[in-house]
Amino acid sequence: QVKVQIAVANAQELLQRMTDKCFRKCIGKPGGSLDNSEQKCIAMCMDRYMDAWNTVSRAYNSRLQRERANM
Amino acid sequence: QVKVQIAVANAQELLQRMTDKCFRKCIGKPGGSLDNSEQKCIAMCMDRYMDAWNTVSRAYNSRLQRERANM
Amino acid sequence: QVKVQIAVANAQELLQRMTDKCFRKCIGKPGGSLDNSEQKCIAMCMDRYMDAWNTVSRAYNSRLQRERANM
Amino acid sequence: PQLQRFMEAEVQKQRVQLLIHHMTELCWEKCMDKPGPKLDSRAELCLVNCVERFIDTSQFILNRLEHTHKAKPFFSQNLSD
Amino acid sequence: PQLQRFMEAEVQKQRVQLLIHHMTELCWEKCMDKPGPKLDSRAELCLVNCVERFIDTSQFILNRLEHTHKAKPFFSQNLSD
Amino acid sequence: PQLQRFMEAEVQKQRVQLLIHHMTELCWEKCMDKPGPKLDSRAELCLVNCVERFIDTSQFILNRLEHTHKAKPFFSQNLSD
Repeated sequence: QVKVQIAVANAQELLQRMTDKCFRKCIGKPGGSLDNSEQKCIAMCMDRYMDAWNTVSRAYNSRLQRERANM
Repeated sequence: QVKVQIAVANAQELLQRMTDKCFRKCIGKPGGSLDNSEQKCIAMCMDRYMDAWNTVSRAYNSRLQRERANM
Repeated sequence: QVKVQIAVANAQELLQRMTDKCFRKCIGKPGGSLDNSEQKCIAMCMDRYMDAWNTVSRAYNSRLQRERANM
Repeated sequence: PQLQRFMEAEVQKQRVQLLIHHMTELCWEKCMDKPGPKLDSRAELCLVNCVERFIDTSQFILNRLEHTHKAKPFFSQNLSD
Repeated sequence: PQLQRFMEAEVQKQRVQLLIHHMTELCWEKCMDKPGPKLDSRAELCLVNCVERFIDTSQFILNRLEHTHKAKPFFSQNLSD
Repeated sequence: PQLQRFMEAEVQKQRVQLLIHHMTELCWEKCMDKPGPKLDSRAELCLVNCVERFIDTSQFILNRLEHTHKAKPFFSQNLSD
Protein backbone atom coordinates (compact mmCIF):
# COMPACT_ATOMS: atom_id res chain seq x y z
CA GLN A 1 0.00 0.00 0.00
CA VAL A 2 2.92 2.30 0.72
CA LYS A 3 4.28 1.31 -2.70
CA VAL A 4 1.05 2.36 -4.40
CA GLN A 5 1.04 5.68 -2.54
CA ILE A 6 4.59 6.42 -3.67
CA ALA A 7 3.81 5.47 -7.27
CA VAL A 8 0.78 7.77 -7.23
CA ALA A 9 2.81 10.62 -5.68
CA ASN A 10 5.47 10.05 -8.32
CA ALA A 11 2.97 10.15 -11.20
CA GLN A 12 1.40 13.32 -9.77
CA GLU A 13 4.81 14.96 -9.47
CA LEU A 14 5.56 14.12 -13.13
CA LEU A 15 2.16 15.43 -14.19
CA GLN A 16 2.60 18.71 -12.34
CA ARG A 17 6.08 19.41 -13.64
CA MET A 18 5.08 18.45 -17.19
CA THR A 19 2.00 20.69 -17.10
CA ASP A 20 4.08 23.57 -15.85
CA LYS A 21 6.86 23.16 -18.44
CA CYS A 22 4.49 22.64 -21.39
CA PHE A 23 2.23 25.53 -20.38
CA ARG A 24 5.26 27.85 -20.21
CA LYS A 25 6.56 26.60 -23.55
CA CYS A 26 3.32 26.46 -25.57
CA ILE A 27 1.10 29.29 -24.29
CA GLY A 28 2.62 32.71 -25.08
CA LYS A 29 -0.04 35.28 -24.27
CA PRO A 30 -3.04 33.29 -22.98
CA GLY A 31 -6.02 33.87 -25.33
CA GLY A 32 -9.75 33.11 -25.23
CA SER A 33 -9.32 29.38 -25.87
CA LEU A 34 -6.73 26.66 -26.28
CA ASP A 35 -6.33 26.90 -30.05
CA ASN A 36 -5.29 24.14 -32.40
CA SER A 37 -1.63 25.02 -32.67
CA GLU A 38 -1.34 25.28 -28.88
CA GLN A 39 -2.92 21.83 -28.49
CA LYS A 40 -0.46 20.35 -30.99
CA CYS A 41 2.42 22.01 -29.17
CA ILE A 42 1.25 20.62 -25.81
CA ALA A 43 0.81 17.11 -27.23
CA MET A 44 4.33 17.16 -28.66
CA CYS A 45 5.76 18.68 -25.50
CA MET A 46 4.12 15.93 -23.35
CA ASP A 47 5.56 13.16 -25.49
CA ARG A 48 9.02 14.67 -25.41
CA TYR A 49 8.80 15.32 -21.65
CA MET A 50 7.92 11.69 -20.99
CA ASP A 51 10.72 10.61 -23.34
CA ALA A 52 13.09 12.84 -21.39
CA TRP A 53 11.88 11.39 -18.07
CA ASN A 54 12.36 7.86 -19.37
CA THR A 55 15.80 8.62 -20.80
CA VAL A 56 16.92 10.28 -17.57
CA SER A 57 15.64 7.33 -15.49
CA ARG A 58 17.45 4.82 -17.69
CA ALA A 59 20.68 6.85 -17.68
CA TYR A 60 20.53 7.17 -13.89
CA ASN A 61 19.95 3.44 -13.39
CA SER A 62 22.72 2.40 -15.76
CA ARG A 63 25.13 4.75 -13.99
CA LEU A 64 24.08 3.27 -10.65
CA GLN A 65 24.77 -0.25 -11.90
CA ARG A 66 28.20 0.72 -13.26
CA GLU A 67 29.09 2.28 -9.91
CA ARG A 68 27.98 -0.83 -8.04
CA ALA A 69 29.98 -3.06 -10.39
CA ASN A 70 33.09 -0.95 -9.67
CA MET A 71 32.82 -1.36 -5.92
CA GLN B 1 -8.22 25.31 14.88
CA VAL B 2 -7.02 23.40 11.86
CA LYS B 3 -8.82 26.00 9.74
CA VAL B 4 -6.94 28.85 11.41
CA GLN B 5 -3.62 27.05 10.93
CA ILE B 6 -4.33 26.62 7.24
CA ALA B 7 -5.37 30.26 6.83
CA VAL B 8 -2.16 31.37 8.56
CA ALA B 9 -0.05 29.05 6.41
CA ASN B 10 -1.80 30.41 3.34
CA ALA B 11 -1.19 34.05 4.29
CA GLN B 12 2.47 33.27 5.02
CA GLU B 13 2.84 31.55 1.65
CA LEU B 14 1.37 34.61 -0.10
CA LEU B 15 3.65 36.92 1.87
CA GLN B 16 6.76 34.93 1.02
CA ARG B 17 6.04 34.68 -2.68
CA MET B 18 5.07 38.37 -2.87
CA THR B 19 8.25 39.46 -1.06
CA ASP B 20 10.34 37.35 -3.40
CA LYS B 21 8.68 38.62 -6.60
CA CYS B 22 8.69 42.29 -5.56
CA PHE B 23 12.28 42.19 -4.32
CA ARG B 24 13.38 40.69 -7.66
CA LYS B 25 11.37 43.26 -9.61
CA CYS B 26 12.15 46.42 -7.63
CA ILE B 27 15.70 46.06 -6.29
CA GLY B 28 18.25 46.04 -9.12
CA LYS B 29 21.65 46.28 -7.53
CA PRO B 30 21.04 46.40 -3.76
CA GLY B 31 22.34 49.74 -2.40
CA GLY B 32 22.97 51.17 1.09
CA SER B 33 19.27 51.74 1.85
CA LEU B 34 15.79 51.15 0.48
CA ASP B 35 15.42 54.42 -1.42
CA ASN B 36 12.22 56.26 -2.18
CA SER B 37 11.72 54.97 -5.71
CA GLU B 38 12.30 51.39 -4.54
CA GLN B 39 9.70 51.81 -1.80
CA LYS B 40 7.17 53.14 -4.30
CA CYS B 41 7.92 50.26 -6.62
CA ILE B 42 7.43 47.71 -3.81
CA ALA B 43 4.16 49.32 -2.70
CA MET B 44 2.79 49.19 -6.25
CA CYS B 45 4.09 45.67 -6.77
CA MET B 46 2.37 44.48 -3.56
CA ASP B 47 -0.97 45.96 -4.57
CA ARG B 48 -0.77 44.41 -8.04
CA TYR B 49 0.35 41.04 -6.62
CA MET B 50 -2.64 40.94 -4.28
CA ASP B 51 -4.90 41.99 -7.15
CA ALA B 52 -3.43 39.15 -9.21
CA TRP B 53 -3.96 36.66 -6.37
CA ASN B 54 -7.58 37.81 -5.97
CA THR B 55 -8.25 37.68 -9.72
CA VAL B 56 -6.72 34.22 -10.01
CA SER B 57 -8.75 32.95 -7.04
CA ARG B 58 -11.98 34.32 -8.50
CA ALA B 59 -11.22 32.93 -11.98
CA TYR B 60 -10.43 29.51 -10.50
CA ASN B 61 -13.64 29.44 -8.43
CA SER B 62 -15.85 30.53 -11.32
CA ARG B 63 -14.31 27.84 -13.52
CA LEU B 64 -14.94 25.26 -10.81
CA GLN B 65 -18.58 26.28 -10.57
CA ARG B 66 -19.05 26.09 -14.34
CA GLU B 67 -17.53 22.61 -14.38
CA ARG B 68 -19.80 21.46 -11.57
CA ALA B 69 -22.85 22.90 -13.36
CA ASN B 70 -21.91 20.90 -16.48
CA MET B 71 -21.76 17.58 -14.66
CA GLN C 1 19.94 14.20 18.37
CA VAL C 2 17.36 16.56 16.90
CA LYS C 3 20.17 19.13 16.62
CA VAL C 4 22.33 16.71 14.63
CA GLN C 5 19.42 15.89 12.31
CA ILE C 6 18.84 19.57 11.62
CA ALA C 7 22.53 20.22 11.01
CA VAL C 8 22.63 17.29 8.56
CA ALA C 9 19.48 18.51 6.79
CA ASN C 10 21.00 21.96 6.58
CA ALA C 11 24.27 20.69 5.09
CA GLN C 12 22.33 18.58 2.56
CA GLU C 13 20.24 21.57 1.58
CA LEU C 14 23.38 23.65 0.99
CA LEU C 15 24.94 20.83 -1.00
CA GLN C 16 21.90 20.42 -3.22
CA ARG C 17 21.49 24.09 -3.97
CA MET C 18 25.22 24.52 -4.60
CA THR C 19 25.33 21.53 -6.96
CA ASP C 20 22.36 22.90 -8.87
CA LYS C 21 23.75 26.45 -9.18
CA CYS C 22 27.29 25.35 -10.14
CA PHE C 23 26.05 22.74 -12.64
CA ARG C 24 23.90 25.40 -14.33
CA LYS C 25 26.77 27.89 -14.35
CA CYS C 26 29.66 25.64 -15.39
CA ILE C 27 28.22 22.99 -17.72
CA GLY C 28 26.97 24.55 -20.97
CA LYS C 29 26.19 21.68 -23.31
CA PRO C 30 26.96 18.49 -21.35
CA GLY C 31 29.74 16.57 -23.14
CA GLY C 32 31.28 13.09 -22.83
CA SER C 33 33.18 13.88 -19.63
CA LEU C 34 33.71 16.56 -16.99
CA ASP C 35 36.66 18.31 -18.66
CA ASN C 36 39.39 20.24 -16.93
CA SER C 37 37.96 23.71 -17.42
CA GLU C 38 34.57 22.58 -16.14
CA GLN C 39 36.20 21.11 -13.02
CA LYS C 40 38.04 24.38 -12.38
CA CYS C 41 34.82 26.31 -12.84
CA ILE C 42 32.96 24.04 -10.39
CA ALA C 43 35.73 24.29 -7.80
CA MET C 44 35.69 28.10 -8.00
CA CYS C 45 31.90 28.18 -7.99
CA MET C 46 31.78 26.00 -4.83
CA ASP C 47 34.20 28.23 -2.98
CA ARG C 48 32.31 31.37 -3.93
CA TYR C 49 28.95 29.76 -3.08
CA MET C 50 30.17 28.84 0.40
CA ASP C 51 31.61 32.37 0.79
CA ALA C 52 28.22 33.74 -0.20
CA TRP C 53 26.44 31.47 2.27
CA ASN C 54 28.81 32.54 5.05
CA THR C 55 28.50 36.23 4.18
CA VAL C 56 24.72 36.01 4.07
CA SER C 57 24.59 34.18 7.42
CA ARG C 58 26.84 36.77 9.06
CA ALA C 59 24.87 39.69 7.58
CA TYR C 60 21.60 38.14 8.76
CA ASN C 61 22.90 37.57 12.28
CA SER C 62 24.35 41.06 12.63
CA ARG C 63 21.05 42.54 11.46
CA LEU C 64 19.20 40.40 13.99
CA GLN C 65 21.46 41.67 16.80
CA ARG C 66 21.02 45.30 15.77
CA GLU C 67 17.24 44.84 15.77
CA ARG C 68 17.29 43.25 19.21
CA ALA C 69 19.49 46.06 20.55
CA ASN C 70 16.94 48.60 19.27
CA MET C 71 14.02 47.01 21.08
CA PRO D 1 -14.63 8.72 10.22
CA GLN D 2 -16.13 12.21 10.56
CA LEU D 3 -12.83 13.60 11.76
CA GLN D 4 -11.11 11.84 8.91
CA ARG D 5 -13.52 13.32 6.37
CA PHE D 6 -12.96 16.75 7.89
CA MET D 7 -9.17 16.36 7.69
CA GLU D 8 -9.30 15.17 4.10
CA ALA D 9 -11.43 18.17 3.14
CA GLU D 10 -8.92 20.49 4.80
CA VAL D 11 -5.96 18.83 3.07
CA GLN D 12 -7.81 19.18 -0.22
CA LYS D 13 -8.43 22.89 0.48
CA GLN D 14 -4.76 23.41 1.15
CA ARG D 15 -3.90 21.71 -2.14
CA VAL D 16 -6.21 24.14 -3.94
CA GLN D 17 -4.55 27.05 -2.13
CA LEU D 18 -1.12 25.89 -3.29
CA LEU D 19 -2.41 25.57 -6.85
CA ILE D 20 -3.74 29.14 -6.64
CA HIS D 21 -0.37 30.40 -5.38
CA HIS D 22 1.34 28.53 -8.21
CA MET D 23 -1.01 29.95 -10.87
CA THR D 24 -0.64 33.46 -9.40
CA GLU D 25 3.13 33.22 -9.82
CA LEU D 26 2.94 31.77 -13.33
CA CYS D 27 0.31 34.24 -14.57
CA TRP D 28 2.08 37.14 -12.86
CA GLU D 29 5.10 36.32 -15.02
CA LYS D 30 3.00 35.99 -18.18
CA CYS D 31 0.73 39.01 -17.69
CA MET D 32 2.38 41.61 -15.42
CA ASP D 33 5.84 42.54 -16.64
CA LYS D 34 5.38 46.16 -15.53
CA PRO D 35 3.02 46.54 -12.54
CA GLY D 36 1.24 49.91 -12.96
CA PRO D 37 -0.68 52.08 -10.45
CA LYS D 38 -3.90 50.18 -11.24
CA LEU D 39 -4.77 46.68 -12.44
CA ASP D 40 -5.75 47.66 -15.99
CA SER D 41 -8.41 45.68 -17.83
CA ARG D 42 -5.89 44.19 -20.26
CA ALA D 43 -3.83 42.66 -17.44
CA GLU D 44 -7.00 41.44 -15.72
CA LEU D 45 -8.24 39.72 -18.88
CA CYS D 46 -4.81 38.18 -19.36
CA LEU D 47 -4.88 36.80 -15.79
CA VAL D 48 -8.35 35.29 -16.23
CA ASN D 49 -7.39 33.75 -19.58
CA CYS D 50 -4.17 32.48 -18.05
CA VAL D 51 -6.05 30.58 -15.32
CA GLU D 52 -8.56 29.20 -17.86
CA ARG D 53 -5.82 28.06 -20.27
CA PHE D 54 -3.76 26.55 -17.44
CA ILE D 55 -6.73 24.42 -16.35
CA ASP D 56 -7.42 23.58 -20.03
CA THR D 57 -3.80 22.47 -20.36
CA SER D 58 -4.03 20.23 -17.28
CA GLN D 59 -7.26 18.66 -18.53
CA PHE D 60 -5.91 18.24 -22.06
CA ILE D 61 -2.85 16.45 -20.67
CA LEU D 62 -4.91 14.21 -18.38
CA ASN D 63 -7.35 13.31 -21.16
CA ARG D 64 -4.59 12.54 -23.60
CA LEU D 65 -2.77 10.40 -21.04
CA GLU D 66 -5.91 8.34 -20.49
CA HIS D 67 -6.56 7.78 -24.19
CA THR D 68 -3.08 7.28 -25.52
CA HIS D 69 -1.26 3.97 -25.56
CA LYS D 70 1.95 5.63 -24.52
CA ALA D 71 0.61 6.21 -21.05
CA LYS D 72 0.10 2.57 -20.23
CA PRO D 73 3.69 1.35 -20.32
CA PHE D 74 4.71 4.44 -18.36
CA PHE D 75 2.24 4.05 -15.55
CA SER D 76 2.52 0.29 -15.31
CA GLN D 77 6.30 0.43 -15.33
CA ASN D 78 5.99 3.08 -12.71
CA LEU D 79 3.76 0.96 -10.51
CA SER D 80 5.70 -2.25 -10.87
CA ASP D 81 9.24 -1.21 -9.95
CA PRO E 1 6.24 21.66 28.08
CA GLN E 2 10.04 21.87 28.19
CA LEU E 3 10.35 19.36 25.36
CA GLN E 4 7.75 21.31 23.43
CA ARG E 5 9.63 24.57 23.92
CA PHE E 6 12.83 22.85 22.80
CA MET E 7 11.14 21.50 19.67
CA GLU E 8 9.63 24.88 18.83
CA ALA E 9 13.04 26.52 19.14
CA GLU E 10 14.53 23.90 16.81
CA VAL E 11 11.74 24.33 14.24
CA GLN E 12 12.31 28.10 14.39
CA LYS E 13 16.05 27.56 13.83
CA GLN E 14 15.33 25.43 10.79
CA ARG E 15 13.03 28.16 9.41
CA VAL E 16 15.91 30.65 9.77
CA GLN E 17 18.24 28.22 7.98
CA LEU E 18 15.81 27.92 5.05
CA LEU E 19 15.55 31.71 4.88
CA ILE E 20 19.35 31.93 4.77
CA HIS E 21 19.48 29.34 1.95
CA HIS E 22 16.81 31.31 0.10
CA MET E 23 18.64 34.64 0.50
CA THR E 24 21.93 33.01 -0.53
CA GLU E 25 20.33 31.87 -3.78
CA LEU E 26 18.64 35.21 -4.46
CA CYS E 27 21.72 37.31 -3.64
CA TRP E 28 23.98 34.90 -5.54
CA GLU E 29 21.91 35.69 -8.62
CA LYS E 30 21.97 39.45 -7.98
CA CYS E 31 25.64 39.79 -6.99
CA MET E 32 27.73 36.94 -8.45
CA ASP E 33 27.22 36.61 -12.18
CA LYS E 34 30.89 35.66 -12.70
CA PRO E 35 32.42 33.88 -9.68
CA GLY E 36 36.13 34.84 -9.58
CA PRO E 37 39.11 33.24 -7.78
CA LYS E 38 38.39 35.36 -4.68
CA LEU E 39 35.31 36.94 -3.13
CA ASP E 40 36.15 40.54 -4.04
CA SER E 41 35.03 43.39 -1.81
CA ARG E 42 32.46 44.63 -4.32
CA ALA E 43 30.64 41.28 -4.40
CA GLU E 44 30.85 41.04 -0.60
CA LEU E 45 29.31 44.52 -0.14
CA CYS E 46 26.62 43.62 -2.66
CA LEU E 47 25.77 40.44 -0.70
CA VAL E 48 25.55 42.30 2.62
CA ASN E 49 23.39 45.05 1.05
CA CYS E 50 21.26 42.38 -0.58
CA VAL E 51 20.49 40.74 2.78
CA GLU E 52 19.79 44.11 4.41
CA ARG E 53 17.48 45.24 1.58
CA PHE E 54 15.68 41.88 1.50
CA ILE E 55 14.88 42.19 5.21
CA ASP E 56 13.91 45.86 4.67
CA THR E 57 11.57 44.73 1.89
CA SER E 58 9.94 42.10 4.13
CA GLN E 59 9.48 44.60 6.93
CA PHE E 60 8.19 47.29 4.56
CA ILE E 61 5.61 44.85 3.19
CA LEU E 62 4.52 43.68 6.65
CA ASN E 63 4.21 47.25 7.96
CA ARG E 64 2.25 48.37 4.94
CA LEU E 65 -0.09 45.37 5.20
CA GLU E 66 -0.82 46.21 8.81
CA HIS E 67 -1.58 49.88 8.10
CA THR E 68 -3.41 49.67 4.83
CA HIS E 69 -7.14 49.10 4.48
CA LYS E 70 -6.61 46.77 1.55
CA ALA E 71 -5.20 44.12 3.81
CA LYS E 72 -8.33 43.71 5.89
CA PRO E 73 -10.70 42.35 3.27
CA PHE E 74 -7.95 40.03 2.08
CA PHE E 75 -7.17 38.52 5.42
CA SER E 76 -10.73 38.30 6.62
CA GLN E 77 -11.89 36.76 3.35
CA ASN E 78 -9.01 34.40 3.69
CA LEU E 79 -9.97 33.37 7.20
CA SER E 80 -13.66 33.00 6.57
CA ASP E 81 -13.78 30.69 3.57
CA PRO F 1 12.81 -3.66 12.62
CA GLN F 2 11.66 -5.29 9.38
CA LEU F 3 8.91 -2.71 8.94
CA GLN F 4 11.42 0.01 9.67
CA ARG F 5 13.85 -1.34 7.07
CA PHE F 6 10.99 -1.50 4.56
CA MET F 7 9.98 2.10 5.28
CA GLU F 8 13.56 3.35 5.00
CA ALA F 9 13.92 1.63 1.63
CA GLU F 10 10.71 3.26 0.42
CA VAL F 11 11.79 6.71 1.63
CA GLN F 12 15.10 6.20 -0.17
CA LYS F 13 13.25 5.23 -3.36
CA GLN F 14 11.16 8.36 -3.15
CA ARG F 15 14.33 10.45 -2.75
CA VAL F 16 15.68 8.87 -5.94
CA GLN F 17 12.41 9.65 -7.72
CA LEU F 18 12.64 13.31 -6.69
CA LEU F 19 16.24 13.42 -7.93
CA ILE F 20 15.08 11.99 -11.27
CA HIS F 21 12.33 14.60 -11.53
CA HIS F 22 14.88 17.31 -10.73
CA MET F 23 17.37 16.05 -13.33
CA THR F 24 14.58 15.73 -15.93
CA GLU F 25 13.72 19.39 -15.42
CA LEU F 26 17.32 20.56 -15.49
CA CYS F 27 18.29 18.47 -18.52
CA TRP F 28 15.05 19.38 -20.31
CA GLU F 29 16.14 23.02 -20.05
CA LYS F 30 19.68 22.24 -21.23
CA CYS F 31 18.83 19.83 -24.06
CA MET F 32 15.28 20.43 -25.36
CA ASP F 33 14.73 24.06 -26.28
CA LYS F 34 12.49 23.09 -29.20
CA PRO F 35 10.64 19.79 -28.67
CA GLY F 36 10.26 18.14 -32.11
CA PRO F 37 7.94 15.37 -33.33
CA LYS F 38 10.50 12.73 -32.29
CA LEU F 39 13.22 12.49 -29.67
CA ASP F 40 16.18 12.84 -32.04
CA SER F 41 19.47 11.13 -31.27
CA ARG F 42 21.23 14.42 -30.55
CA ALA F 43 18.76 15.36 -27.82
CA GLU F 44 18.90 11.83 -26.41
CA LEU F 45 22.71 11.90 -26.22
CA CYS F 46 22.53 15.33 -24.60
CA LEU F 47 20.11 14.00 -21.95
CA VAL F 48 22.30 11.00 -21.14
CA ASN F 49 25.42 13.19 -20.94
CA CYS F 50 23.51 15.66 -18.81
CA VAL F 51 22.65 12.98 -16.23
CA GLU F 52 26.22 11.65 -16.24
CA ARG F 53 27.76 15.12 -15.81
CA PHE F 54 25.24 16.05 -13.10
CA ILE F 55 26.25 12.99 -11.09
CA ASP F 56 29.93 13.74 -11.83
CA THR F 57 29.39 17.26 -10.54
CA SER F 58 27.77 16.00 -7.30
CA GLN F 59 30.59 13.53 -6.74
CA PHE F 60 33.27 16.10 -7.57
CA ILE F 61 31.76 18.51 -5.05
CA LEU F 62 31.45 15.84 -2.33
CA ASN F 63 35.03 14.63 -2.87
CA ARG F 64 36.41 18.14 -2.83
CA LEU F 65 34.48 18.97 0.34
CA GLU F 66 35.95 15.95 2.10
CA HIS F 67 39.53 16.72 1.09
CA THR F 68 39.65 20.46 1.42
CA HIS F 69 40.37 22.31 4.63
CA LYS F 70 37.69 24.84 3.87
CA ALA F 71 34.99 22.30 4.52
CA LYS F 72 35.94 21.67 8.11
CA PRO F 73 35.23 25.09 9.61
CA PHE F 74 31.97 25.18 7.68
CA PHE F 75 30.66 21.85 8.85
CA SER F 76 31.87 22.18 12.42
CA GLN F 77 30.47 25.70 12.72
CA ASN F 78 27.31 24.32 11.30
CA LEU F 79 27.11 21.50 13.80
CA SER F 80 28.00 23.56 16.84
CA ASP F 81 25.53 26.41 16.68
